[in-house]
Amino acid sequence: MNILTTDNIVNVIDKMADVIIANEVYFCELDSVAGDGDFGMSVAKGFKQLKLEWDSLSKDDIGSFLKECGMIITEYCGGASGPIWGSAFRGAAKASKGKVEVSLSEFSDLMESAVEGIQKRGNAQLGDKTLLDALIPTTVSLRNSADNGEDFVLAFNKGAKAARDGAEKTKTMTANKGRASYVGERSLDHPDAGAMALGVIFTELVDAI
Amino acid sequence: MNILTTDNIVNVIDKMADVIIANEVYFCELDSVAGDGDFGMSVAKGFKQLKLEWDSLSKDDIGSFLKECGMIITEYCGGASGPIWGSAFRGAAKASKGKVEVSLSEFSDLMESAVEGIQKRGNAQLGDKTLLDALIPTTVSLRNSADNGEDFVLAFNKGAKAARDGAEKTKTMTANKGRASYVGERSLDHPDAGAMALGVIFTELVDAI
Amino acid sequence: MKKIINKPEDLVLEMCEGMVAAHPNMLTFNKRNKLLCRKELNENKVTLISGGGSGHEPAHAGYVGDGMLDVAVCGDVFASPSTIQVYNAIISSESKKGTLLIIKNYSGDIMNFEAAAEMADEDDNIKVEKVYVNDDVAVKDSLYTVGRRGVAGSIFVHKIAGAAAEAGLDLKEVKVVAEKVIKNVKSIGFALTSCTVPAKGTPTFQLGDNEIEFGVGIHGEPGVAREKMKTAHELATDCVEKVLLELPNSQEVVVMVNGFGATPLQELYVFNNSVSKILKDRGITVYDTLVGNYMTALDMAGASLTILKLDQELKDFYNARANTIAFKK
Amino acid sequence: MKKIINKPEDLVLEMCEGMVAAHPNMLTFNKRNKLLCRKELNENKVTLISGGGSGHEPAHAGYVGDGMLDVAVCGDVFASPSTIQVYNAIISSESKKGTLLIIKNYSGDIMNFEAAAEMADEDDNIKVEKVYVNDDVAVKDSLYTVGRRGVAGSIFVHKIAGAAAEAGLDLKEVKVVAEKVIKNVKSIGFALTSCTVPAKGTPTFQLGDNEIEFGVGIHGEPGVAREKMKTAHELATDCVEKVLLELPNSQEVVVMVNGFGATPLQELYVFNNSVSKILKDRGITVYDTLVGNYMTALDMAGASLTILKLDQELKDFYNARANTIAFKK
Ligand SMILES: Nc1ncnc2c1ncn2[C@@H]1O[C@H](COP(=O)(O)OP(=O)(O)O)[C@@H](O)[C@H]1O
Ligand SMILES: Nc1ncnc2c1ncn2[C@@H]1O[C@H](COP(=O)(O)OP(=O)(O)O)[C@@H](O)[C@H]1O
Ligand SMILES: [Mg+2]
Ligand SMILES: [Mg+2]
Ligand SMILES: [Mg+2]
Ligand SMILES: [Mg+2]
Repeated sequence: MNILTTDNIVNVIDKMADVIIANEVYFCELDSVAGDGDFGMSVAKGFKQLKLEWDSLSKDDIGSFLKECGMIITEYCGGASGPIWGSAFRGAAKASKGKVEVSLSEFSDLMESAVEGIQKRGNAQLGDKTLLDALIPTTVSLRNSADNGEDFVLAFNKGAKAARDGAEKTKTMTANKGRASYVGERSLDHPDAGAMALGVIFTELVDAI
Repeated sequence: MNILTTDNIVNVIDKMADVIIANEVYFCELDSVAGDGDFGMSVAKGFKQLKLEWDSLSKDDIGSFLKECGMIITEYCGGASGPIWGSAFRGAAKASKGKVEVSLSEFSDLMESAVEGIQKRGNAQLGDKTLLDALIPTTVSLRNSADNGEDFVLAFNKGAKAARDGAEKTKTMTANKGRASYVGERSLDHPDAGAMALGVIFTELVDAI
Repeated sequence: MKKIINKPEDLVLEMCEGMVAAHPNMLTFNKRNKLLCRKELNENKVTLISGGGSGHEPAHAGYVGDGMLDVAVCGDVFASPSTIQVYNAIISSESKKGTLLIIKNYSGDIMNFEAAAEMADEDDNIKVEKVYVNDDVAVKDSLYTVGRRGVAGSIFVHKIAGAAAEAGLDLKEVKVVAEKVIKNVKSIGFALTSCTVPAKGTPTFQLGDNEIEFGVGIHGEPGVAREKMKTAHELATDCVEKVLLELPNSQEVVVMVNGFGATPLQELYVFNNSVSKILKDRGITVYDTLVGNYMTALDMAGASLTILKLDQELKDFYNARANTIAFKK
Repeated sequence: MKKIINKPEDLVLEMCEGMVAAHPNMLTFNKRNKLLCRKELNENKVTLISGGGSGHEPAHAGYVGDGMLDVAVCGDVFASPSTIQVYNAIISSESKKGTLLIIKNYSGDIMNFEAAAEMADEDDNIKVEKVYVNDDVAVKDSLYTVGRRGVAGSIFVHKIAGAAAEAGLDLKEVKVVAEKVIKNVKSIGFALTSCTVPAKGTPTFQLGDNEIEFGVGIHGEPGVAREKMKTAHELATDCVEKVLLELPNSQEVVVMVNGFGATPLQELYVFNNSVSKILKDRGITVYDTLVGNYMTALDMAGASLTILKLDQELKDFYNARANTIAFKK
């Protein structure tokens, strides 16, 4: 598989929503160790709303679909997750404006644009113990796969592994961004909830393409 | 033993204070089932104060000793126990005014006067599920022993048993007086805390004479 | 037991001192008798005294001040203050118009307050009247029991009798007003957890994860029935039902949703949301609503509903100025 | 989890509705955006908006009213309100003098409030300024972290900036006053139990019978250290110490002893008794003391100490009239 169509992307997001909703409590638990325990709820809330409004979402092209997703997520995801996930989707939308299919290289553009959106809003860097520590490695891995001419399935498999490894590494970091930073050294040894969640999500998404 | 002197009475009260203080938590537990859990604390508080002021208490005669005990108990025992135990002691004091020794028959007068003091203040009858359901049987038993010419040791043994039996019977009563009455039928099957305590106290006092 | 205290024996004293330290312009403290008194007594109005066991904070010292009580007498946790304490409260706050004792209907409180009143009357010639608050409707009242408990409804007695006293009514009149409040105020409570009496150190009763005690008082006494946990709306329905049964023909009321100490405001407001809807459905006008910790049971989680049925006289006194720590109007 | 609620999803909405039902003369409610607003807005003063996740009741809606906030924006439990909610708060309370956002320093709140401010500025030409409350001294501040949490000290920002706005100061001036409060207010808290986030249904952390978390925030985050339970006096000593380190040369202060939701007033007063003694020993004058549940963490047992260092300007604004549900002056 060398191309994702609008339908494929819609499918992927549909699956992503299912995974997030199914893991609501688990994601809350991840956020309980050094955070405030609401991450699963906050992010699931936006994706539940997405599902509710699913039929009326524009599915004309990838960009407009992701843009509408981003608006709903911004409005309905609580806490930090609203702006972060919202700007990720809106960033991705910007990079896929008007497109009805994307190559792996274009998909990498889209992911990089999502990362950029998150960083513009949240101001965090690699190593700050946020979901970026899973998302950036995934994005880099996808770009490498594209450069090597790999197909989506292999690329997604590698990308998911990069996310899991990145999430694992957050254990050794003391948080600088987000709520974990308020507990100082106490956040050591515990992974970041957002990064772990991305590891889970990307792993499940492999089956969706 | 056919006579109790002032010294004997002082000893009995001393021992009584020890028993109450040692059973503070147990008496609280008895009061937890259908009451508010403070009975042990309330009654112990007065007897602890009694111990503190022990040396300065008048020990000239039984009446003045019991009167001073009654004043301290009235002031320092909390809750319902202050007026109840205080009027018991002051009642007993009235019946032993100026006496330096009492026969079993005189001791029965003293106990009856204590019961009268409690009833004047608290307005409860036999069967109301209060400590009177232990105290009145004890008093009756002591009077019978006196009438039969028994000595103090036998009389106290029988009196203590009457208290324990009386306390046991309070299990079958629904409370009319005191806090247990506020829980209605729920107080059935549970004995009254005050009555149970008298069973314990009188049993221990047998050794003090 | 984990509590922010030092020693259980010192708790009540330290609490009183902490209260006076926080509110030096409102209260003075008589340490020997654990009396919390108004900063300035007015000898030309009827004196109002209440009190009882501690553990119900802000009751009763939180209601001492302009327009409400003159003295709160603090017993140990859940234990009536002694006769001597109450007697000292009476003689130290004597006014020209006499004293009204607002007593919650418990045998310990009754015995101590009544004995103190007798002493003040006989030894000091102070006119003392008494009223007995018995707003709790959990247990059926009957000739053969000592009647019902006084719980959160007491605060309305303090408020309205306080206004009547402030307005210059004489002792008998203030007593009549207080008794009118008592007749028209009813409460019911439920517990999600037991409280822990500090001297005992363990919970008074145990509840399962899905159990509540319905019809509890404010001393960790068990309720009238152990029930399955319900939704806020079901609890509100049960409580309104029980209370209104005893207040027939209510048209306009004041509502108090009272927390027992460990229940957050968030839950009390959710509960009130249901209460206000149910009352509206029944065509009853809510004139005012109080939501908060007004009469607590140490660290018990749970709540009570109190409804005061109004008439014009009660409404006017309810609206009068009051400035105390826990109630301002 | 045993809570007086219906469904966790409906909790915040029902709480807001229960709040408006209780205080219809103080608040109006915008349901779609979960805004609790002053009954009467004054378009000639700077508008003050605060808010954040729910679960901190009475914060923040309890501080909406005369002399304090104009709007409180309610997020879900412990979750910042969305950008859209905050944006709607700003545009629906526009005044001639602009709007100050009082933001607790958490990345979620910051992102949402800032994005909303940008929208209001760009799309609607509303002048919006922001201040960031960061009074919690539990964790060391450094260049490399996102700074400190905003906790109970927020209430003093609402009070004093509110008075400045009411006095007619312009937006920049009100902001300067708010930042002065922020610089001079510090807090530290400790937990005896965890709270339970309703959507999760189990406690965020577990504490042994003899353990506390010292240096916690108001979201059930663990503290900076797990310690053995101590006496009230030891806890007060630790807290005063930590807070005063960050407020050198304090001479006159306002003290807030804040309960986290499940701690009874009785314990808060015992704690205050120690705090007031320790401050006295250090030669610091306590100008005023607040004891109660001002900024809670759901059903957490525990407390925080907040100290506000006064100067004449802050004192004057502190003394100005305020009439809100949870704070009256
Ligand atoms: N500034 C940031 N940039 C990127 N991700 C962030 C940032 N702050 C927090 N996060 C991510 O958000 C997650 C927490 O989300 P959530 O629990 O919804 O927010 P909150 O911290 O407000 O409770 C963290 O685990 C982290 O991965
Ligand atoms: N009116 C009364 N007459 C006699 N004894 C009483 C009366 N009321 C209560 N008691 C006794 O007092 C005991 C409770 O004492 P205590 O716990 O100190 O009082 P309270 O009920 O105020 O908490 C009861 O177990 C009962 O034996
Ligand atoms: Mg979180
Ligand atoms: Mg008792
Ligand atoms: Mg008691
Ligand atoms: Mg959060």
